Amino acid sequence: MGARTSGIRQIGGAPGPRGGWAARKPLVLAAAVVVLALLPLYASDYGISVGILIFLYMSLGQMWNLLAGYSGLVSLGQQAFVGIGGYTLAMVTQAYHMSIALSFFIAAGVSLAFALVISFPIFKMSGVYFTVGTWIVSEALLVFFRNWAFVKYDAGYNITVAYRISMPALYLGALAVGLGATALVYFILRSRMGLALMAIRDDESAAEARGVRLYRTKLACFLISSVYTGITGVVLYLNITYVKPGAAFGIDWTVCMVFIVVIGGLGTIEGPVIGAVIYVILRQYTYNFPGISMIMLGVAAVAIIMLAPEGIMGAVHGRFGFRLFSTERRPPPGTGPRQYPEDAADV
Amino acid sequence: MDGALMTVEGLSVSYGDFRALHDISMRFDRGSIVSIIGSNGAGKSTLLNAVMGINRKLSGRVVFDGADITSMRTSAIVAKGVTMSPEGSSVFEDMSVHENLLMGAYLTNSRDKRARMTERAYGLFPALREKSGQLATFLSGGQRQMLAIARALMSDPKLLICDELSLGLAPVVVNDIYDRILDVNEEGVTIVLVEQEVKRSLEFSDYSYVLVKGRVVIEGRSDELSEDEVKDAYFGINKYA
Amino acid sequence: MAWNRKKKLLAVALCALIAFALSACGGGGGGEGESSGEAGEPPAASSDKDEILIGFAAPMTGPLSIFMGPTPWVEELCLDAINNVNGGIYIDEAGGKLPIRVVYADTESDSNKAMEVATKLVTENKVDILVGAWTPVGTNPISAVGERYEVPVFTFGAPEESWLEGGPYNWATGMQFNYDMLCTDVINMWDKLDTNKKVGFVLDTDVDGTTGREVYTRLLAGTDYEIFDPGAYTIGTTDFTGLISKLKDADCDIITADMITPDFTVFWKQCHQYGYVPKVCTINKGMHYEADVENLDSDGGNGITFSSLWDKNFPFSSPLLGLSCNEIADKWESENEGFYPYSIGYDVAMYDILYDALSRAQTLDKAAVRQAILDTDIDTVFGNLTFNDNQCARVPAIGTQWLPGEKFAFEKKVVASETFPAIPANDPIIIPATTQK
Amino acid sequence: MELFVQTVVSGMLVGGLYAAIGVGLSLVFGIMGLTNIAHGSLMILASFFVMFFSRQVTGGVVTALLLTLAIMALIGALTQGLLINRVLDKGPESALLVTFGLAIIAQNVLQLVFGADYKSISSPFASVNVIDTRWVIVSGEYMVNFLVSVAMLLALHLMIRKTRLGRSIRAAASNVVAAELMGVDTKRAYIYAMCLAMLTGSMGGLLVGQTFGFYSYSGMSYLIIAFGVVVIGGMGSILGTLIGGFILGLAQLLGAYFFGPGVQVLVGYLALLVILALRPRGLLSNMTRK
Repeated sequence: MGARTSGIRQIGGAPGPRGGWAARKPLVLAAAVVVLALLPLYASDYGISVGILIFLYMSLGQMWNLLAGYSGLVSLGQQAFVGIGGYTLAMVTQAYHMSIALSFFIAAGVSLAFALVISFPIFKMSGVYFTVGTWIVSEALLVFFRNWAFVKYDAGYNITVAYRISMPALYLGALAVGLGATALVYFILRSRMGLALMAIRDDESAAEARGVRLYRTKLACFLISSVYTGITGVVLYLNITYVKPGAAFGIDWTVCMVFIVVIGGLGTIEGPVIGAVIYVILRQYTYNFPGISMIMLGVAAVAIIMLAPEGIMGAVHGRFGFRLFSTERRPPPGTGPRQYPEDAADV
Repeated sequence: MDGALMTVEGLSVSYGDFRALHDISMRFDRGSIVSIIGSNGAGKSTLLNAVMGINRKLSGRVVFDGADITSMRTSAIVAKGVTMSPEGSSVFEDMSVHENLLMGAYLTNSRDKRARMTERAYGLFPALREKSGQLATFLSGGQRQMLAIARALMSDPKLLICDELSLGLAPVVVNDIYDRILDVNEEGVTIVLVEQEVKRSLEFSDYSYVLVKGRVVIEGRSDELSEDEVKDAYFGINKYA
Repeated sequence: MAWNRKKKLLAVALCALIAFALSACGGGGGGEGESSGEAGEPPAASSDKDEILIGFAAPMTGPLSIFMGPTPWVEELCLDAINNVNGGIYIDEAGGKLPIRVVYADTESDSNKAMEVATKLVTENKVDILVGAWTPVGTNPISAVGERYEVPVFTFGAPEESWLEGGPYNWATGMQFNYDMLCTDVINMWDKLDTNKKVGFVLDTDVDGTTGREVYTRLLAGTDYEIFDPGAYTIGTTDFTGLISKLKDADCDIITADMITPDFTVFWKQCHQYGYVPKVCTINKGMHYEADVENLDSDGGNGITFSSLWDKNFPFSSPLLGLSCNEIADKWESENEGFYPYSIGYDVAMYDILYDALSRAQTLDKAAVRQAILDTDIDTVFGNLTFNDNQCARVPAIGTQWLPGEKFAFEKKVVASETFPAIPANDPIIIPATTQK
Repeated sequence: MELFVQTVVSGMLVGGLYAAIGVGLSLVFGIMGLTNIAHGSLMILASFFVMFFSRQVTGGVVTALLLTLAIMALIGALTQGLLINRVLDKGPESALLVTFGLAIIAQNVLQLVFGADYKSISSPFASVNVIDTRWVIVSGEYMVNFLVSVAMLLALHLMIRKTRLGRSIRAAASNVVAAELMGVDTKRAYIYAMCLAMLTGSMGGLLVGQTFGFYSYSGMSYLIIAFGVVVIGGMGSILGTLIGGFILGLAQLLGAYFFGPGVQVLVGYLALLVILALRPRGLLSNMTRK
């Protein structure tokens, strides 16, 4: 049982004595946040715009990771909540001329309600049925929006109020969302729910036998992820300023979430951070090659996964044997072929 | 008994920093029944995976019938005449009993031989003949175990490894199955029993190895080993660890 | 402890990576950035420029890339005229003539990406003029980027109505067509034919569909045309049995569709299979290109009507190239394969307008360039163009029909031009013989 | 009433084609648990091959198809052997990203090579109606699609059920370790399965190319149809896929019949969700990975 119990070790807790990393960690992190928050003072317009993208995609990645990496819910439908966020912003500010702040609350509420409603059918499904089911839900929502008079069908909205938001302000918003998502996942994992998630991740049926309420834990993760993705969607569309069903509910959002999380390292809290940086920088670089930029992205995705099948964090962990926040999902790489878990149990 | 059919020489397996098997050496004589006894986590599965080529990252040597089979592909090892009956839960559930048997003869190209082997399997386990058309998922635990053994025998092996025959089965059923194993052994098939249960293993085998924490701690002729001695080794881990 | 040090190192490295990446991204431009577009800023900042940079955020891949076919050809032609023949454009702060360079970015036919790449063009490439094109997906997000960063934007190829949804604009300008005009052309064509005046709608819920539904309903109200609307269909429908049956039952002689090419191809084939081929089929989106018409099964393209956004019969010429519309189209056909695409007209007009505006502005000051574009009053391949209060220049559209041709399987004939009488409607509109009901 | 009959018939016929699109996906999922996002794009790749070969090389659709089948089987073997087999052990998400990457590469390379315009493969049956009565009209094209699809699915079903190769694939699907112990090379079985999926996908690509036409990026829109069909049928069940195709085709067309053409696609999705909510593992799921 050695490998299994190791998953439930103290998360982020340092084994070292007080006065070491544990004591200084808040300081280091606070300094890092300050450095990042002051970025508009020393970065160019372009740097700021890239920063916005990194932190927003980081948030999407963290939330997808919360599902796939920690709850075992591989969803292809989280773009539904990005779309809900975007359209809430559009309706609140353009159709009803109300404040942007209000759209955050409404987006959160609508996302929560929608996530609750669809959780009834899709939580009956498991594995790939869940995966495909979530995609169908989000495609259905796309078609529904295209046929919904209330949102002007497929016409789309320009979010004109967002033209005049200053980019540093938008950057700070994105920073808050991105770091907020990271912190949220971190605290979830440190809570009792985190312990339950670890147990589920290591052995679902064993966890259930030990009294972990699978359904409730997974549902809670799904709701949190969906609501936060919806809120992220609002900020995303404050940046994009033009919302249209095909783009807002497009599978491209999920492609980018999967890329970020898997490349960064599934089931690690640093993974989406690294993944988002890599994804955004890579995309910005490939934009210099119009026409073949998508091919470059696809080749990069396949190549990276061939070189580091468990993502960057998996590779880092495999080589150096440490993690910043230890929340690994699987027995560390190199403990033998995965399809024979009895090996791990045997040792 | 005329010499070793298979020998394991200095076999070690490591996972990262962790060494799961330490320099294991074993000898399986032609026509004998050898038992490997160990508790959950002693390294039995690791050993079997290494021998059967499922895990090919190992050091040491496995020699079968004069040929070095270390790190061969599983299919090549099976073709040489080593086969393993995994735990009873591993039957192909969505296949009929008959199809399961056919899978056992997957590497046998001769139709005649397949027919002969099928007859032998049904002869050994008449209960399976009655169920031959049924999906394996509807079999009882004992029947599944029988099917797993029958399926393994379909490749006409010289050496049959039986993993945890008694796991989760009622003693009556287990006795029945062990009797069948003796029948198989009578036909000249060398048998390796991998078990947690000490008493029955000693009773049914000619030679025994006791595995604790990836090492062979006791070995000897089964009739010369006392149950208590083995149990001490088995439970009194501190003595050896 | 080594472990702790490693952790700390990793944490710091992570933050450093982000910060470094961000500042590195911005490092390429010369580091002014934050003062984007104060009008009073001395023009000295751009004195070291040696070219005029036009950033074209274009759908180079994806469904909309079909519009981009002639773009490289037109670019070569026009830049040759500007840079080589005319030696560039005089810019005051450079003290001489500067050549124009076009830098492309691929929107991937996606409005989210359009915004990302347009932002990159503005903030990193620091383009002097941002261009966006083709459908609201191409024009609206790019106009928004211009508004946000206060950079002059020129967009084209979208319905005026939907482009204006993103307004009122200050920095963005548009050269757009107008839906009322398109629908009027179509009705003018119907007027010339002998039908039962029953019009079936085959409109989706896209901008074109919803706008078309509204405009047709308004324009046909009070006329003797009778509208039959079976309800909007969804893009990507594979089987149109229900829709076709309803149109057939309603006995519509005329159908007007706004389908994209694949949907229309399937729909029209199924119409033929179900034995419903109306006398008049107007398709205002998917059948602009000869190859698509030729691709239709069993001569189905014969007689299809649509309102064309540019035609070689336009009696205008490009001041920059010194070529008439007819000559431009012929030049295309002699240097490329296939029937000339109408998007040539838009591409040429863009260079006409931007060359004219920059020549008048004589500066790259953003506000001045913006004003120069808005002051445009020139004759282009679309005739005379000026920008109205909404910063939109409206281009003409005329009623056309695909008919079997000599050089190509199908050729586009101008059959109705009441909305722009200056454009001659040389050919009579016909009801193709293949029609059956 | 005529319209209703016509709707049901059309729904069944188009459903048969949907099943042909989905069956390869079902096979690959049932056997190796792979959510193959590249399925649709690879199918469209086959459409392009058939179009290209029939126009440029062979002149006939049949020889072009044979050539395409050979190439697609090779592509299937290479992607499975060189890429997917190597990440399959690392969990479904890595394999998911690889197939995402393949889909993106396939559709963009196609666009680069063949351009962005709409293509189709000409069908000799498009303008012939095999049934033409007051009650119902069936085009030759739909009939051929249906017959080819059903025949292909039945052949595949028999192959999987009755042959040694089929048994080895099922064994690998059911229990990897046990199959290895029987002497089955499971990674090779995966390669065979992917080749089969590519072969059926190529047939789907031909039929889709003739019936609906295609762009380089059409793959994703067919992928969602394929997924829908496969999940309601039950992953890995070939007959289930056929039933799934019928259900989706009927749901779409009846949706349009009762509620108008605008909701045709939406009703299809809702039907999928309702069935999945009631039968979360599909209607017939008899070859499912543990």
